[in-house]
Amino acid sequence: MSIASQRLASNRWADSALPWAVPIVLILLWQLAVSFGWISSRIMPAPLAVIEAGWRLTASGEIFYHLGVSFQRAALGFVIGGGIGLALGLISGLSHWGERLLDSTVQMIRNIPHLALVPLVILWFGIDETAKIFLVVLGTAFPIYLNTFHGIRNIDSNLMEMARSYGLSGWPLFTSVILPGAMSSILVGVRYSLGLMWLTLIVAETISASEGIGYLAMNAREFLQTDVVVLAIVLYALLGKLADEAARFLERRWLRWHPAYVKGD
Amino acid sequence: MSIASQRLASNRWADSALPWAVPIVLILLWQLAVSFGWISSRIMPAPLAVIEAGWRLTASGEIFYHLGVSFQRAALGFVIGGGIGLALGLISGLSHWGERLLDSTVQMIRNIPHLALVPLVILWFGIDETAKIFLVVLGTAFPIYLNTFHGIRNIDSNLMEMARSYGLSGWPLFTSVILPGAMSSILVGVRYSLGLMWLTLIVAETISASEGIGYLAMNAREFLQTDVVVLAIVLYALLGKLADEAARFLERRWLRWHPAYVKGD
Amino acid sequence: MSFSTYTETTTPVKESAASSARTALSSSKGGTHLHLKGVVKKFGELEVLKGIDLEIEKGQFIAIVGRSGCGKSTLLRLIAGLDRHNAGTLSADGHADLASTDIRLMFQDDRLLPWKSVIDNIGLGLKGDWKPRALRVLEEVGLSDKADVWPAKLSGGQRQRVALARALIHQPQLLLLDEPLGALDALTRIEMQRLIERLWQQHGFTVLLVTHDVQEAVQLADRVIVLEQGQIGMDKAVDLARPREQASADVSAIEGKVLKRVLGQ
Amino acid sequence: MSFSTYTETTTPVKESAASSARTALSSSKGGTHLHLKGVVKKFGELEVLKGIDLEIEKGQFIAIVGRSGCGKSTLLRLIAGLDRHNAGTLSADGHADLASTDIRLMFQDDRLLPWKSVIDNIGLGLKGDWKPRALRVLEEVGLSDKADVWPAKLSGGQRQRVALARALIHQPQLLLLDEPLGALDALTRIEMQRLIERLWQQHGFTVLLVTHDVQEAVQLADRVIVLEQGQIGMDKAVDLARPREQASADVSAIEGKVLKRVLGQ
Amino acid sequence: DELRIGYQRSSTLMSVLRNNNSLEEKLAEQGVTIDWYEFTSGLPMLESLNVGNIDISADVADTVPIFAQAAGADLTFYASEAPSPAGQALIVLEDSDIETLEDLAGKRITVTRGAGNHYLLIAALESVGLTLDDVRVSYLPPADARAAFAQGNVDAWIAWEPFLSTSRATLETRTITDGSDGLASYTRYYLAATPYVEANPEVISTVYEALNEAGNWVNENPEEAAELLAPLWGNLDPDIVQTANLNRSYDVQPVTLEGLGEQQKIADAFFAADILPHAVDATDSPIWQPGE
Ligand SMILES: Nc1ncnc2c1ncn2[C@@H]1O[C@H](COP(=O)(O)OP(=O)(O)OP(=O)(O)O)[C@@H](O)[C@H]1O
Ligand SMILES: Nc1ncnc2c1ncn2[C@@H]1O[C@H](COP(=O)(O)OP(=O)(O)OP(=O)(O)O)[C@@H](O)[C@H]1O
Ligand SMILES: [Mg+2]
Ligand SMILES: [Mg+2]
Repeated sequence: MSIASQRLASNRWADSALPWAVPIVLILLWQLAVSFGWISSRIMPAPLAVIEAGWRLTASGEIFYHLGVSFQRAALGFVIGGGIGLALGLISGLSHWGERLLDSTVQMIRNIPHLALVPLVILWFGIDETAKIFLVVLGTAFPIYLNTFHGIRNIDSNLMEMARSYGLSGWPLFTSVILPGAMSSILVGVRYSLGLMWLTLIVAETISASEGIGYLAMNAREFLQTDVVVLAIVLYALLGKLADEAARFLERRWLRWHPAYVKGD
Repeated sequence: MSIASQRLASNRWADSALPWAVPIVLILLWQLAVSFGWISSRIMPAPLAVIEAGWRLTASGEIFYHLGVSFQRAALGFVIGGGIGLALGLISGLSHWGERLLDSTVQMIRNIPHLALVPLVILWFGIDETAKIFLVVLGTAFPIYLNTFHGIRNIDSNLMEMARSYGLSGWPLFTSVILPGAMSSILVGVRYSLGLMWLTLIVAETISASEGIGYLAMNAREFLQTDVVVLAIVLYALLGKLADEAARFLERRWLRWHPAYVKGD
Repeated sequence: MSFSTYTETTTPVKESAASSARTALSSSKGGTHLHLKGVVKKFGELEVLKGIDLEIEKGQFIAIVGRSGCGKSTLLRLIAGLDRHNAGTLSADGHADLASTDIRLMFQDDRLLPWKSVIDNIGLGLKGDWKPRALRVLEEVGLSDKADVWPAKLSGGQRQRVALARALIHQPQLLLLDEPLGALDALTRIEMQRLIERLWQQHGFTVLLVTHDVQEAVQLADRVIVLEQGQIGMDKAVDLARPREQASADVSAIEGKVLKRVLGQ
Repeated sequence: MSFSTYTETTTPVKESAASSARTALSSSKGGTHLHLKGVVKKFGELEVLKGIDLEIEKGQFIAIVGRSGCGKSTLLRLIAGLDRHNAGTLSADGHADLASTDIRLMFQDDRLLPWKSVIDNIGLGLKGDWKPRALRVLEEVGLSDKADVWPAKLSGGQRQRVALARALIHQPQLLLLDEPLGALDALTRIEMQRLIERLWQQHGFTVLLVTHDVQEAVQLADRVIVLEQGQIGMDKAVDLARPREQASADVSAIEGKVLKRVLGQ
Repeated sequence: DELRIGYQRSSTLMSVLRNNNSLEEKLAEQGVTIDWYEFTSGLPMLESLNVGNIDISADVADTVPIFAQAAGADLTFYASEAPSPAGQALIVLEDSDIETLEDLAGKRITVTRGAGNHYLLIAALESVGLTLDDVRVSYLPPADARAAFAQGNVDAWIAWEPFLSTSRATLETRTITDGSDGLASYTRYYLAATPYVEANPEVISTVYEALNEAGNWVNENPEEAAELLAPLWGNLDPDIVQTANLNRSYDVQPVTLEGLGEQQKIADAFFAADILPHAVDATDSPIWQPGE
C-alpha cells in the first residue's frame, strides 16, 4: 500500500513537471547557442534578452494592457464563433438535408485564408472592432463545426436508436444523448478553436490596431525588434498552454464517465 | 421497389446538386448587389469581372502555373507534416510518458501564429523553398497530431484489452486495432490539414515568392487588383472543396464498416 | 401511462406474484392488439422473415423461441418500427401506423448510456418526478445499491437488469423483451420472471418475450411461438392457470413438446 | 500451440464428442496448473473477492456458477492478468508471473472488432496460414456462410459464437470462458457444449467455464464451484464417466444439489 | 559568384533592369550571375538582408533604414534617388470637410506604419502645431488603406506612388498637402549587406551604374517605361503609370553624409513619438561611394 501511494506521489510530480521538460531543454539549448556565438545575437536574441524585454513591458504594464485588449476580442469572437460553429455542426450532424446544404459551403469558406480575406472584411466591416471580431468568429467557428459534426456522426447509432425508441426527441434527446455522445469530439474542436482564436487575432490585429498582442508582435516585426517578436511568440505559446489547460479542465469535468479521461494510470 | 429506386435516384441527384445551392445563391446575390449598385464595383468586383479575370489568367496559362507551384509545395509539406503529426500523435496517444513529454510542447507550438514566426523561419531556413515547406509542415502537422491523439484515446478500451489479451502487440496491434479504431478521427484531422495546407501556404508565399497561388493573391492585393483577389479567394474555396472531397473519398474507402459513413439513408 | 398503479403494490415480490390473481388483467385498460400479415424482411439477398402471419390479442403474453439467427430480434425490431419490412402489413389496434402506439423494446444488448448513472439511465425519457419510481424499480431488480454508479462498473447481469428496469418502468401498452434474462443466474432469473409476470398482470399490457429458455417461455406465456426458417413453425397455446408451479407436470409436458420442436426432433 | 491436431478430426461434431475417450486427455501435453491463495479484489470500498483459495489441476475442467454480480468475471479477469488483485497470490505452474502463461479469455461481451469481417476477427493474433483453420472453426460454430460479413450484421447469438470461435482457435493451455453460451438456443447450445468438450479432450488444456446454467456446468465439468459472497461456497467434484447422458439420474442428482445451493435453499 | 537581389514589383528601376537584362549582361562579364528574390513588401526584404539571405536590395523609403539601424542591422547605403517630395501626398475624398492641415485635428488618418508616409504625417502635423496624439491614426498597408479610404472608414490617407496616382484617377480626391513644402523630401535608398559590399565593391559599382542608366532611361522614355511597368503593377492604365512616374525623380545619386541629415531628423521624430525604442544615429551605417 505504501509503495502504491509513493508511486502515486511520484507520478503526480512527474505529471506536472514533465510537460515542461521539452520547452526548458529547448530554451537552454537556445541560450547556449547564443552564448557560444553559434547564432549571432544580432539576429536571434538570447533568452535573457527576451526575458529583459518581457520585464520591461511588464514593469510598464504595457503587456497586460495588450493582453487585456486581445483577450476581450478573443473571448467575444470565440463565444460568437463557437456558438455558430456548434449550431451549424448540429444542423449538419443531425439532418441529412442540413449536411447537404451546409457542409460543402462551410468547407469551402473554411479554406479561405484570413489574410486574403482582409480587404473584403474591411469593405464589409470597416477597420474597427467589428472587423477584427469577425475574423476571430470565422477562425473559431470552423473547428467547432467540424468536430461537432464528426462527434454527432460517431455517436453509437445503437444508443441513438434506443433513445428514440424510448420516446426521446428534441431537447431531451439532445441533452441526454447527442451532446454527451459528441462531447469528447466537441472538446477537441474547442481546443482547436482556442488555439485558432489567437492565430486569427494576429491577422485581425494587422487591421489598423494600436493595441493587442497581435499588434505588439507585428509592430515589433515591422521595426525588426526581434526580442519583442520572440517575446510575443513565447506569449502565444503560453496562451496556447493556457487554452489547452482550459480544454483539459472541461474534459475532466464533462467526461468523468469516460474511462480515457479519468486521471490515474 | 420501383418507388424505392426512384427515391434513390432523386436522392442521388439532390446529393450532388444541393451542396452547390448555397454558394450559387450567394454568388447571385453578389452579382445583383453589384448590378443594382448597392456595392460599388470600384471596390468590390462583380462575379462577371472575377470570371473575366479567371478567364484571362487561364488563357495565359498563368493560373495553372501558380497552382502547380503551390500544389508541389503543399503536397510535400503535407506529406512531411502529416507524417510527423501522425507519429507524434501515436506516441502521445499510446504512451502515457509520451503524452507527458510531448503534448504540452506540441500544444504550445501549435498556438504560435505562422505570421509571427516568419522572421525566425527566415533565420533558420532562409527564404527559399525550405522555409515555405517548413511552414506548411508546421501547419499540417498539428491537426493530424491532435486528432490522432484523440482518436487513439477514444478507442474502445474493451477492444484494446481484448486485442492485448489475444496476444496482439506492436505492429499487428497497430494495424488491427489502433489504426482502424482511430481512423475516423484521423481523417477529420486530414480534413483540417488539407485546409490548413493552403492557409499556411499564403503566409509562406509572402516570403520572397514570385509564383504560387498565395503570391498571386498577395501580389494582387498589393496592387489593389480586387478582381484577382476575389478570384484567389474563389480558388481557395474550390481547393477547399477538393480537399474535402479527397477526405470524403478516404472516409468512404476506409470506414466502410462504419454505419455512419455508409452511403444511403 | 402513469406509474400510479405500480405504487400501490407494497408487498414483496415473491408473495405478490403468487397472490395476484389472473383477473387483475381484465380490470386493467389492456394492451395492444397486434396483427401481422405476410410480413417479409430481407437483408440484401438474405430473406430473414418469409411471410409471418400472426395475430396477438390485447394483453396476451407471447413467448417467441427459435434458433439463433432465425429472425426473432428482427421481428421485434419490425414491430417496434425500427426497421422497415419489405412486404406484408403490420397493424396495431387496427392502425397501420405503429409509431403512434406506445411500445417499449428491451434490446438484446443492454444499450445503457455510458455517461449517465444507473438511475438516470432508468429515468431516460420519463417526465415529472420519476426518481422515487426509478429507485423502486431498481430495488425490484435488486440493484438499489448501484443507483449512482456508471454503467461501465456493473457486471454483465447487472447491466441487463438495469436495461430491464428501464423497459419496465415505462409500462407501455406493448412491451417487447429480447432475451431479457439471458445473463442472469437461476435465482435472479426466477425473481425477474415473477416481476415481469406481476407487472403484466397488474397493467395488462401485451408482451412479446424472446427467450432461449423454453421452460421460461412455457412458465410465463399464454402462447409460445416457435420461429423456424423465417416462418412460424409452431404456435402453442399454454392454457394453464396461474400462478404456475415451476416443475408441474402440465408445464413440463408442454415444455417437452416445444423443446422437441426446437431441437428439431 | 499449433492447430495441427485439430485438423486430424474430420468426423462431424456429434459423433466425435460421443466417441472420443477420456484417455485423449492423458496423451496430450496438458494444461496449466493454477493455484490461488487468499486472493482479494476490491473496487474502491467494495470487496468483491474476499480471499479465494483454489487449486486447479492441469487439464481440469472447472465450472463456476454464482449469482449475478458475485465476482465470477472479476475472478477470470484476475487470472487472465487483466486486473490486479489487492492481496493474496496467484500462480500458474508454480510461476507467479501469469503473463508468461498461454491464456485466452472469452469475454462476457463479445468484443468483436467492428472493422474486421467475421473471419478476420477469428484470425486475430494468429500467424501463418490461419485462414483454412478459421474457416473450419467457423463451420463448427455453424456460421460458415457469415465469414465475410461485418459483425454489425450478425444476430446476438451469432456474435457470441464468433467470439467463441475466436477463443477456441487459439487452443491455449488455459481457457477461460465467461458465459460463452448465454445467448444461444437449446440446440445450438448443446452443439457448442459438445464442441468445447471435444476440443478439451483432444488438447487437454485447463478450462474455467463461467455459466448460469447449472445443468451445463454439471454436464461438462470435473468440478463445479459455487461463488458466494466473494468466497467459494461449494466445491463439488463431478466424478461421472464421459460421455455423460444429458438427462441421466447421476447428472440430475448433482445438478439438484448445486442448484439448491445456488437458489439459497 | 552569385548576386542575390531583393526587389518588389513596385521597385521601378530594379524592375526595369530585370526586364531588359542589362544588369545580367554587365555582371556576366565579371563572372557574376543574379538570383532575383521578389518580396511583397519592404519589410521582409530588409529582414532577409539583415539575416544574410540576400546581398542587396532595391529601393526603400527613407524611413525604413532607420528601423533597420535601430535593430542593429549591418547594412550599407550604396545609392539613393534624389528627393521626390511629390511622390506621396495626404489626400481626402472630394466631399470631405477637411480643407487645411489644421482641420485634421481629431480626424482619422491612415498611414502605413514605418513607411515614408508615416514621417510625412508627423512632419505635416508638426508644421501646424499638432502631434500624432491630436489625430486618430489607423495603421494599414496600402491595399487595406485604400479600401478603408474609399469606404469612408478613414478621413484622410497619405498615399504614395503608384497608389497615389491610381487613387486620384479612380476616386474623387483632393490633395491637402504633399511633401514639397519642405515637409518631407521622400528620398529612396538602396541598401546592401555590409560584408558583401566590402568583399565585392566592383559588383556594387556595376549595379550602381546600371541603376543610374535605368533612371535616366525612365525619365527620357516615359511612355515606353509606362508600357513596361503597367503589367508589372497589376495591369495599371499606362497613363496612370506615366503620371505616377512624373512624381518620382528616378535620379540615382551617391549617398552623402549631408544627405543623411534629413535621416537624422526622421529618426529623432520617430524617437520623440515613441515609435523607436531608443535614439538612432542615422549616420552610423557605412556609405559606399562610387569610385571606391
Ligand atoms: N470496474 C469496476 N469498478 C467498480 N466495480 C466493479 C467493476 N467491475 C465490477 N464491479 C463490481 O464488482 C462486482 C462483481 O462483478 P463481476 O463482473 O465479477 O460479476 P459477475 O459475477 O461476473 O456477474 P454477472 O453474472 O452478472 O456477469 C459487481 O458488483 C460489480 O458491480
Ligand atoms: N443489419 C443486418 N444486415 C444484414 N443481415 C442482418 C442484419 N441484422 C440481422 N441480420 C441477419 O438476419 C438474421 C436474423 O437476425 P436476428 O438478429 O433477427 O436473429 P435472432 O433470431 O435474434 O438471433 P439470436 O437468437 O442469435 O439473437 C441473421 O442471420 C443475421 O445475420
Ligand atoms: Mg436476437
Ligand atoms: Mg460476469
